[in-house]
Amino acid sequence: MGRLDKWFEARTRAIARGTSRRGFLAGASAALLGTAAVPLLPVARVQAAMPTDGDATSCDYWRYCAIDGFLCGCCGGSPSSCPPGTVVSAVTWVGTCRNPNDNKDYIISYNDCCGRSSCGRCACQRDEGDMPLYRTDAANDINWCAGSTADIAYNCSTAVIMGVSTGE
Amino acid sequence: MGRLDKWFEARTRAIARGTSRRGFLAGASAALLGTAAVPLLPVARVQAAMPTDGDATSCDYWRYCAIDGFLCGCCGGSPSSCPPGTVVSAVTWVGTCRNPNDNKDYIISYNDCCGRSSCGRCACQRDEGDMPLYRTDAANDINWCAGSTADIAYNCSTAVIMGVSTGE
Amino acid sequence: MKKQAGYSIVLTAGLLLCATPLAADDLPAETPYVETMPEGPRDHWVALGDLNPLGSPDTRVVLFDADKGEMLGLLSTGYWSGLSYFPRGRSDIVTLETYFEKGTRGKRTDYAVIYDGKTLLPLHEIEIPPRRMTALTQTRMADLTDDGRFLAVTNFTPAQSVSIVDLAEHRFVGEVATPGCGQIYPVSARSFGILCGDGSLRIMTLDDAGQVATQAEGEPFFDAFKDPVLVPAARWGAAWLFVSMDGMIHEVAAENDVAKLRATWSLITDRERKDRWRTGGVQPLAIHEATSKLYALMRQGGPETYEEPAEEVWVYDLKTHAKIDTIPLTNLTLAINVSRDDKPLLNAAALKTVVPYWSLALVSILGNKFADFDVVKPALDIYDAHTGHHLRTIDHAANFATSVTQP
Amino acid sequence: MKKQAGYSIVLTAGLLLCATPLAADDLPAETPYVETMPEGPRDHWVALGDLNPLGSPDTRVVLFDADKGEMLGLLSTGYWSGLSYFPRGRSDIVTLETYFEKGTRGKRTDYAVIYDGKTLLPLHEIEIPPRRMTALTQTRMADLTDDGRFLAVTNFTPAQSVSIVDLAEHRFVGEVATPGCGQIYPVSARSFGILCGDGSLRIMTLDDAGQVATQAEGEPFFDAFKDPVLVPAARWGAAWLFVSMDGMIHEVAAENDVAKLRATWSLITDRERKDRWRTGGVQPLAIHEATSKLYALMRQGGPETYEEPAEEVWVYDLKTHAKIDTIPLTNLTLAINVSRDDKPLLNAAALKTVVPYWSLALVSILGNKFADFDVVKPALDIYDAHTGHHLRTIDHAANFATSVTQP
Repeated sequence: MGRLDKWFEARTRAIARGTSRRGFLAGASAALLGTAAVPLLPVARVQAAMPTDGDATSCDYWRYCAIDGFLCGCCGGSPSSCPPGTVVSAVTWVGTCRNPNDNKDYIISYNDCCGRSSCGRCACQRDEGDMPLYRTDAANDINWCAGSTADIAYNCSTAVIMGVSTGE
Repeated sequence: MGRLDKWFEARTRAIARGTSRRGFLAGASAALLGTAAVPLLPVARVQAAMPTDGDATSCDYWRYCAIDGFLCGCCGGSPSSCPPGTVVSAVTWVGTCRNPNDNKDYIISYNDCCGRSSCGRCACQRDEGDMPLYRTDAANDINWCAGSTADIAYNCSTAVIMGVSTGE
Repeated sequence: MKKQAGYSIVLTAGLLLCATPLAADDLPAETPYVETMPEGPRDHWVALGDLNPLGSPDTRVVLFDADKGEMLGLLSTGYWSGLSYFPRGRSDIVTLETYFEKGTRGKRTDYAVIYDGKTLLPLHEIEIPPRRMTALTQTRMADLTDDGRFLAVTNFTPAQSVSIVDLAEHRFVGEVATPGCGQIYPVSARSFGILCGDGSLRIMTLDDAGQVATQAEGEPFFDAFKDPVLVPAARWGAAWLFVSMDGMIHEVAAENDVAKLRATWSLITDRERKDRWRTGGVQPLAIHEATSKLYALMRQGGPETYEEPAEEVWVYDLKTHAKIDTIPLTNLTLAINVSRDDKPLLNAAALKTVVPYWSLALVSILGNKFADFDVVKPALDIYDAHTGHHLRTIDHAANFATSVTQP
Repeated sequence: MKKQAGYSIVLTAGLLLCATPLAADDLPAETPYVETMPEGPRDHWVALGDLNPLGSPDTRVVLFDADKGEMLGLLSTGYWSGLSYFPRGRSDIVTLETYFEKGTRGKRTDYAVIYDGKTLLPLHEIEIPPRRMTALTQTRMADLTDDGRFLAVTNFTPAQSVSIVDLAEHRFVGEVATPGCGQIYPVSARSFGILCGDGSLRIMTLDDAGQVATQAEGEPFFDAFKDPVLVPAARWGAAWLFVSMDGMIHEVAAENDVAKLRATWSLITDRERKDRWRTGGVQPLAIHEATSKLYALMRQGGPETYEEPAEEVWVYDLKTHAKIDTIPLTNLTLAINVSRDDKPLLNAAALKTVVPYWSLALVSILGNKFADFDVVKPALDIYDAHTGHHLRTIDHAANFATSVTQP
């Protein structure tokens, strides 16, 4: 077995790198710049159901570019809604994801859903633009349920469209 | 893939049958006839460490013939001892296992260790002689931590030698 | 896809009117909200009881829409539970929950919790004696009276008793000692049986206040030492069908609130018995009342394998006791149930291998010890109960599901 | 094999003298007892912090004997913790624990718990403000002052503060607001640093009562926007080594209780940087003080992969900053630590595939989508820190370990 193992190992490791990110169960997502600040932004807002521009239960879906957590779309919610019985985190952080359909960069707010056991389905870690904990504006390792009415009980993570990025 | 799958399926299912018992995480083990009654039996008793007549961390070890739970031998205890910080269940149930080394049938008391999180290592379900819940003398599905000073918090299961069976 | 909008934590109402998007063809900005459970019939909802053995203080009830193959939500039920009950004709959901003050130590408190069926929020947390029984086989640990008014709960310390909870008045009514008897088998509006070690079913009847008005001992209908019946039985009207370890069905009906053995028949032929066919899993029987069909999880193996996952479902006509169908299962299965409606689904809590069968066979053939691998994960398989066709598999349905419940 | 006998719940003392075995060659009857932790040096103990993400209310600290490859026991630490601290020169173990009244809902209570190092029983459960910070990277959420007297804990609500606990008097001392700063980096008997968003390390010094006597702001030593450092740093005497996302080491030492940047150097050459080498995992650095060696978990990939498991450990001479060794890892690794003794072990919290690599490759080659499978389980890999030789792998070491701690 030893030789066979070695023979395939290099290739498998390369694959495992891509896989581990999806099997890498973890944290939370949500910055003080997120949807808590929503009412202040001059944009029309909708309550959206499951999006039709991609598979909201797949870690590869474009909105999830900076996420780290269980996808609410697999847990009784959607990219913009929390499962029944949970609460939306009060604070959150934001990422910027390119929408391949219109080639625009959207600002995404990764609100956590809180107050129930971790969903456990569709673990997804993509971490684009993720920053260390002291960069609270962009830290997806923080359990952002902290500060919600349900405190730190983490259930799943959303990816809510806040608007088109106007560049930096 | 469909044909390959079918081709191997029959064989794999047969293997899976044997495997699932070990992967089948579950319950607890312990009858009112067990070591709670120990002081009444006229036999010398020792406090034994890891036994040398087999692999106490393997589900195949002879003493585990009727067990269903996590093996304490993998959790900081041994077949006759509980991990540090736990308590031995107050009541238990017993099974009878053939010792392949001396071809004698031993009465085994499957005391649970209680008061801490489930160990999670070496899940082992063998169920020889296991009976439904109302047969409390031989029911390994019951969480026998019930009635221990630590109540129902289940950590792992032991397999304590009570003596040689004198037959039925 | 869920269509109904819930409510948003973020108060944006005032702003929706005066705001405009940045460009007409941009995706609109969204407001996060909380979903509610779908309206309409619940027949094809499925609740998995997740024992979560690697995180025992965090058992769950996981709710699915079996038609869409989607998770609807979950209820957190604390230490070693995952038990849920659906009162007929009401939308609320009842759970049993146990908490220690400090996770696995400290004071234990047990609750019967009533959840709003739309919001999944707890409406009433009714404290009950901290003595409810916990075991691997969970399906008959408690149940509702048929009128949905009372919940009866089995206790084990190891002394045995039954707690009664009034779900209308949201209060614990009382506890009755039931030495040698436990598990709950509802038989009528206010009566339920408890299974006793002498092989009998004792019928307890409650009065309007939930007090035990009468207890009727039954004749032993099986021998608990020669051929014991399994605890997870299946209900057929006023009767319960128990299967013995040796494959015999004992049909026990409550007549004038006394349990009577109505019929005994065999699931398996002598030949099948010789071939070691027996039921498997921890919830092996299910009944579809309207068509009088019995579904039994079957496997081959010695008596010590009676709780291991099964490979087939055998279907029987309850009136003729004839075997009428064999359903080969897509994945090894631990628990089944059948929906009550006229397009019934067979719901199966299964164990699915994490890699394809053939690759596992290959590993085994080439010499690795198969048992060293963690190769199964829980899945929920949905079959058409009439045709036996496998409709869909919901992956990662739970951490470790040992019961399937449904409205 | 454990030799020391614990105590038995079953009182058998009186009977041991008067009883005789059934036959001379029978195995003797046994009395179940509870183990205690082994006596002697604890250098080769390893504590895995298990976040248990599929059972968040049930995180654990799992203790191993790295030499024997055996589990010693576990501590249950409640909701989202798995954090343990080993005071030097004492045998007790300190944990942080969080509990909700009802598992995932109700009143939250946080504790610093002192466990007896021999019995693993809780000696003191010290209630602290229910505000401690929880995150995937756990390694600097709290720590002991070097004298072992005080525990400092980071809070986040998202307002930031630090709680001080007196471990000698078993009491919560107080809470200090630390806006924009968090995480704990001990530097001396009574001082520790906290990392601030402006790129500085602020040194807090406690008086004998545990009150913050002085706070000294430091000069920014990195740019939090251009090249931020990772929170999980490694200690080297009075200094801490931080690695940036771009592979730069910033060596910050406390001099007279003020943080000073002592050196900045690169872990990787320009060529390696071009090849996208960077640190990986969630606890990427470890230091062996006696030999002045730095161990870094390394992987190749884009910046978004900076927390994904790593494939190699690169070893550096801390005095010359020269890379002196490369250790290929047996399994993909998330966190490392090195024991303090003169026969040091490199302990690695790894992810091991549940079936052999080659069979996974085969599955992939034959067309299955690899990402659909759950193919890794946590394991604890033990290496000789001097030679880099893989000594052993402890399978199923935890449900999901994200930190490695040791006495």
